[in-house]
Amino acid sequence: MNPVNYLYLAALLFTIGAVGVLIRRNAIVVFMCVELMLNACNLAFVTFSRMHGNLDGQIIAFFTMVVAAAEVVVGLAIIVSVFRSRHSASVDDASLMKL
Amino acid sequence: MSFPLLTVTAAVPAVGAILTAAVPAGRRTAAKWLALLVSLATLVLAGLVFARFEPGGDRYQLTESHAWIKDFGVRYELGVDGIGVALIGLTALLIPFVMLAGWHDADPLETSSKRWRPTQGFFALILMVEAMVILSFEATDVFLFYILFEAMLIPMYFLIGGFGDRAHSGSDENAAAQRSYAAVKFLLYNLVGGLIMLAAVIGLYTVAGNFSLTEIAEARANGTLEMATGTERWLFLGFFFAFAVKAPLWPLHTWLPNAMGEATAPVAVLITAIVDKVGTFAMLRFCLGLFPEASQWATPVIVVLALISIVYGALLAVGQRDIKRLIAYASISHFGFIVLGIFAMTSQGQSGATLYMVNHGISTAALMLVAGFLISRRGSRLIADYGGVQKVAPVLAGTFLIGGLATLSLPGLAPFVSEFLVLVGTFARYPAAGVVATTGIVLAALYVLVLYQRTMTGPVKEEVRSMPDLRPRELAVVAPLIAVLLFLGVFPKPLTDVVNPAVRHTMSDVGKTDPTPEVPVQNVEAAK
Amino acid sequence: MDNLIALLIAAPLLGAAVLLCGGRRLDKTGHWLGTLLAAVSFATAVALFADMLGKGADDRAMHQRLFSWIPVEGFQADIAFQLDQLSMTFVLLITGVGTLIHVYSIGYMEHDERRRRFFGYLNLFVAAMLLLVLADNYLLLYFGWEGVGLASYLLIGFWQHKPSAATAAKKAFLVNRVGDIGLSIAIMLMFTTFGTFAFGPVLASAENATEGKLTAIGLMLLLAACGKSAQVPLQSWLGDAMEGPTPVSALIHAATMVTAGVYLIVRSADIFNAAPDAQLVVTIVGAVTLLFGAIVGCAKDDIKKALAGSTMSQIGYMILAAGLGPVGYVFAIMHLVTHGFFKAGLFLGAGSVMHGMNDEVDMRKYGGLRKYMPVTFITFGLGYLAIIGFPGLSGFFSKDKIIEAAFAKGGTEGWILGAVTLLGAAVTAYYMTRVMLMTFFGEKRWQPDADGRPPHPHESPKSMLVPMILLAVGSVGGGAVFEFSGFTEWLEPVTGFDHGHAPISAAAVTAATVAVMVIGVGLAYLQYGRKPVPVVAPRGSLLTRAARRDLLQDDLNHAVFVTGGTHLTRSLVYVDHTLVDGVVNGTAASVGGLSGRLRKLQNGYVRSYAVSMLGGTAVLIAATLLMRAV
Amino acid sequence: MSALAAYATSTGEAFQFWILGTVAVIGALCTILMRKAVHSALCLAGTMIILAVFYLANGAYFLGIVQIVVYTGAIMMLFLFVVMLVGVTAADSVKETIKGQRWWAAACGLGFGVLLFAGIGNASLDEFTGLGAANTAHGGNVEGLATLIFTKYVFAFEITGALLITASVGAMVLTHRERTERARTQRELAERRVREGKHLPPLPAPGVYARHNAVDVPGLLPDGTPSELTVISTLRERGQVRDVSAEALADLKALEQRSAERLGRGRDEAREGKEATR
Repeated sequence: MNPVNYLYLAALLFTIGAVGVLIRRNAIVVFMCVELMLNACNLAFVTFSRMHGNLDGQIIAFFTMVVAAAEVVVGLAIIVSVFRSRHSASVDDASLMKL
Repeated sequence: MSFPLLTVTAAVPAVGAILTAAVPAGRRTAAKWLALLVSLATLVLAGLVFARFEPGGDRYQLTESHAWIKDFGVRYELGVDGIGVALIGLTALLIPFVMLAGWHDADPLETSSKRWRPTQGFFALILMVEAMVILSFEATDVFLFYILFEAMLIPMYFLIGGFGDRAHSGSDENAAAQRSYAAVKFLLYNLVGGLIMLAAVIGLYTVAGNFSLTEIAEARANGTLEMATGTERWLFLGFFFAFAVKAPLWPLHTWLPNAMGEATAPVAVLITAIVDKVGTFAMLRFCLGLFPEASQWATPVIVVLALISIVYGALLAVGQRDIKRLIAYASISHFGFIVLGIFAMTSQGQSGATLYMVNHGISTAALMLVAGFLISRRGSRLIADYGGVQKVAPVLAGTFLIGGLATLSLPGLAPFVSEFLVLVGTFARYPAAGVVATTGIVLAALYVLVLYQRTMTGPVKEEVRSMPDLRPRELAVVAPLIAVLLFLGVFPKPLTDVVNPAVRHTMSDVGKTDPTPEVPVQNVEAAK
Repeated sequence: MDNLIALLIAAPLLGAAVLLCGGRRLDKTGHWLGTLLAAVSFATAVALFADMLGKGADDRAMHQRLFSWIPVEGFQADIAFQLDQLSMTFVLLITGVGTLIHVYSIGYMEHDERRRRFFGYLNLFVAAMLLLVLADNYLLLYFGWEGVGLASYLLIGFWQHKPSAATAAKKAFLVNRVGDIGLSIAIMLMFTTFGTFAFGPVLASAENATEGKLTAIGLMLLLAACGKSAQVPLQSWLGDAMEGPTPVSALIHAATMVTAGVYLIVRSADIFNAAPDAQLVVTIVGAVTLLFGAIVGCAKDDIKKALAGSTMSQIGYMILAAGLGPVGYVFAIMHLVTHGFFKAGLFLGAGSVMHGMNDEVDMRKYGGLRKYMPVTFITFGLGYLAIIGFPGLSGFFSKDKIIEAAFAKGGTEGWILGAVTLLGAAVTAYYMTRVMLMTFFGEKRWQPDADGRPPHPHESPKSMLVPMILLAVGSVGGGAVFEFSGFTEWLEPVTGFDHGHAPISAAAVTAATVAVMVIGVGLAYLQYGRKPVPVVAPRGSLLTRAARRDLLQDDLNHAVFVTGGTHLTRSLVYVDHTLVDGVVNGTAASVGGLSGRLRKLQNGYVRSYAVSMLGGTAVLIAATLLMRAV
Repeated sequence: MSALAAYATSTGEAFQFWILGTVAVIGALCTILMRKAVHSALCLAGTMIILAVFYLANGAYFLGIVQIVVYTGAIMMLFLFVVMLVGVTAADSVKETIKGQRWWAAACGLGFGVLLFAGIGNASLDEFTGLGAANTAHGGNVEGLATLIFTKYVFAFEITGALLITASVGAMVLTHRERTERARTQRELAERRVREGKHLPPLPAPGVYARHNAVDVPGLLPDGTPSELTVISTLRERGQVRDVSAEALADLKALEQRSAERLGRGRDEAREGKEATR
């Protein structure tokens, strides 16, 4: 099997995640979709690492995980505090930046 | 290094502006006197420039040059030729009178708050404009000029929008809306012009590699800098458009009547007599100096536009009901003459155009400021609201008439000299254009005399019956201006001596010589 | 002696400056100062005249150069004066008549609170007029030319509170400006042709230029002359100019300023001599105006307007003579001077009559005044005899010569011009007799004025009578003096002189002139002396009604220029507002509309922005792929 | 299998890829299509576990374990906590409120995906080295990563540590609410209630019956209708109030009847029994 298939899978997962970000209104689900996209990227990194015989790709995937963890922590904290003040986790409700 | 006279001349009003703005709210009169003294000091410095300038010397004199933005070859480069000297003189001469005429225009209303300081702002802004205009007449670096060309819009915007004419019809809110419309229109028109010029400036940089007017002109003259014909024409158009908006040339003129109508009379003078001159000055210095071939290429169209401006402006002036708008349209007609003179490409035309800039400044200032005094007395700008003023205020009427006669270029007053030179210079190159432009002198007589007749003569209207004559302060504004008009009308030689060599350089820039007479007279000296 | 020329102008100029800027403290003495300075100028003129007479005929011209006025490369205009015989004649006329009218005005304007300013304007006029005739180049002449226009404007509109006066002043200035276009274009043509516009070089080398250029210059000069001298088609302002005070009408609109056109043509003799076509047009203009003015003069009931028509007609004579070339130049000037005397005298007489009749100007409300104003009657009568060409008086000599010269033109043109001048002489006799009869003879037809005061005709004060008497003396003797003192020899060095070849003898012309004069007088007597004059003007024939309206010239002007111009400016104002401004405002509005739509894309929903991000990324990828593919 | 993965791909791996890959895609689709957030989270966790397997298959042993421990174990649990906090049963509305959003999203997503596939297909990815050498160079995958992390990437590693600290502090700051004023006393609260004219005595208790001793059951008013006031507001807002009034009344009636029949008691006892239950 050609390991390029992993890349196709990563692209597909990334696209699905991106579409999810666009169509879901619940901030938590949007976050999950972002995580999905990050994971898709990680899969691509790992695949490339294998194809090139180089561990740097795995290192990047590792850092991605760490940063994703940090992001999730802060992001969920924001969601919680927004929910506490507005009783809603919908991203459409936070649309006050328009004119 | 010699004394940086040019920098100091521009810096004095700039520093004065900051000091004036810093005067505390309660010391209004002190601010006024400070500003007036600064402007007088500037006048003295301008006189020094005039005295130190040697007409027979180098083209650009009193030069200063310092690196500014090294990465782009932008330099702080100053220098004046005769044209610049004349216009610096005009600016420095008019500002004190503008201030004196607007002495009470920016006094805060009784009802306004104690911390409100409009007076300081008004005078500081005028000084700021003066500094920028003077520096723009001195700049020989295209980029430096561009920055000043744009920056002077800011104080002008606030002067137009912030200190409107208190004589208006309708409600205060309506007047404020009109005023802000006029100010925004002024700003937008000039910004669009400036934007296009910016593109041309950048284009010039990519072609020439630096911004120095003298270096580029020299390189062009001795052939080291080749420009493709198309490139040169586009760059020329970019520059010319900005200057034509500023000048203003038909059909880019419609901001001027609004701005001059809504602004106070001194600010209107500032617009038309001083700031607009930067446009025509720049045509002469930058358009002709940097793009000689393109200038000649565009001449036929520009001459036609100038002719349209002359006739169109004059006809519209005849049709106006508002005194200040009438003067604005008259100015449009006069700017047509200036542009015509510049692009006639003869020494008479260009010298005449330069003199025209100076003379038009002084004559319009005289007419507009007296009109302002008149308007402030009756509280209306409509011609129909006046009548018979001559009977109750003869001095006011007399000075108004002299201002009007200067506007219609009566011989003996300065504008005649310049207008005739422009006409002769145009006629020598384009006889038909010269003849069309000559009709402008009849139309000028028409709008001036109709204005005078409707406002000053006839039975005295009830509303003007108690109108006071000119006060000493107002007389002190008008009398010197009239004296200068008379002096330059009879003895313009000091000015022509300075301007002629500069025009000679410009003529050699574009590579044109005056047409020679068909039947040269051999025995001129003998006949005399 | 040459340096005295500037004093001629300086004295009245100083007077004007002092009187106009001096303020009310000069109200008491201003008129004396003005008169004194005019007299100083006259004295200087006499001194210069005496000096000039002492020199040989060919080096009488004097020059004075003050300073360079407008020096720009090839264009060199100087403030410089030239006083030759032609200028001298004018200077004497201007300062002489001018001084007399200053004196007259002291009495005439006595009750006017703005008398000081009046004298200031008069002095300004004298200075400008002297500048006009003393200039040594066309541009300086233009300076004076416009200067007298300004003075004329100020003086016609002196009673500014009357809207009619203000309108008349404006009209005079505007019509003159139309003529000024001609003068400016002529100067430009000279500059492009000769490279200079000083009299000396231009006239000396005139013959070297092409005839087309010279014709163009000549026609442009004629246009200028038409404006200033009220010739057809620019004559409409002169009648209205009678709104000014009567001394003004006498000085400016009879004796001096309106003759400036004649001066201009005679001064440019060399140009016209080399351009026969232009000369022909000049004679035609002169002939047409001659008859035009005469016809108008016959129909007017306003005494000053009748005299204005007469002035127009007499200047037509002069222009015609000037158009004849060297045959006529001298006689044009001679008629100009004699006309200056008698027409000024007539106007002053008219002013005296009005002074006594509560400022009434309608001749139909005069009648039988000879007993009440004997001095006025006599001086006016002498002026009358002079203008109709009564043998022996000044008008006889000058007009007779012009008629002779017209015949001497030769060919069909000569006959036509001669006939026209003869006809003009007859009509002149007719309308002047009409004026005379309606004013001083017949029944009293006096009417109370607007305030209900009946008129009490009385003789005017001495200050008014003395100038009238002096001018009457000039009217009587002027012609004979010129005829027998060698006026032609005096002017010949400047204008040239040529006897021409008259097809008929001088005696025959004289006889014919006298005959038509008698016919004209007789007709007028039959119409106005034998029958009583109706107080209300009869309807009259079509020609009469047209003549009362200045032969419909004003109606034409109004229809074409005023109405048309008003519509033009109004529509232009509309165009400027809706079209020129509208395009810009429309652009602004459409940009605003577009941005309003674009703003809707910024709906604040983060998901919408995310869509555009994803779309943008897709576009970037596509671009990258395309770049690689290419 | 894992040893093989380091050097080449095998049929087994292909088999595994196609099976698990399909499941992963289904999981991802379920993540974005499930109406309830908790279901999405579970599907995502499944997808992540499959990804962990793929990491292992690709020779990234350390990452595979970390993926399970950190991602699936920690991060997804965090998600679930938050979902619980926000409301575990709340389902999203399927109605799209922004005009054209779904169409644009579909179009952009499709275009993006196609372009990505095209890009991958276009790239010349014929190189295959395998991780054998890299993993054995330092004695194993974990050692190899450690060598890189603590040498080449040590700076990035330290900064990542700082990032994590910052993130945890930030999360605490965001979720922690500082009390800015003194807590109100009982007395002040009572006074405010009086001032505002609200319900003065304590709210009525929920309907706790013998068979329904839950707080989500409203108490009944004397006429037998349920009173919303007796249920706490959180349950009311979530719509989790259980209305038992009709059922309870019927049950009670049946009970009374049965007991009356069985015991043969008269009406008095029945009334006593009723009072006792009250």
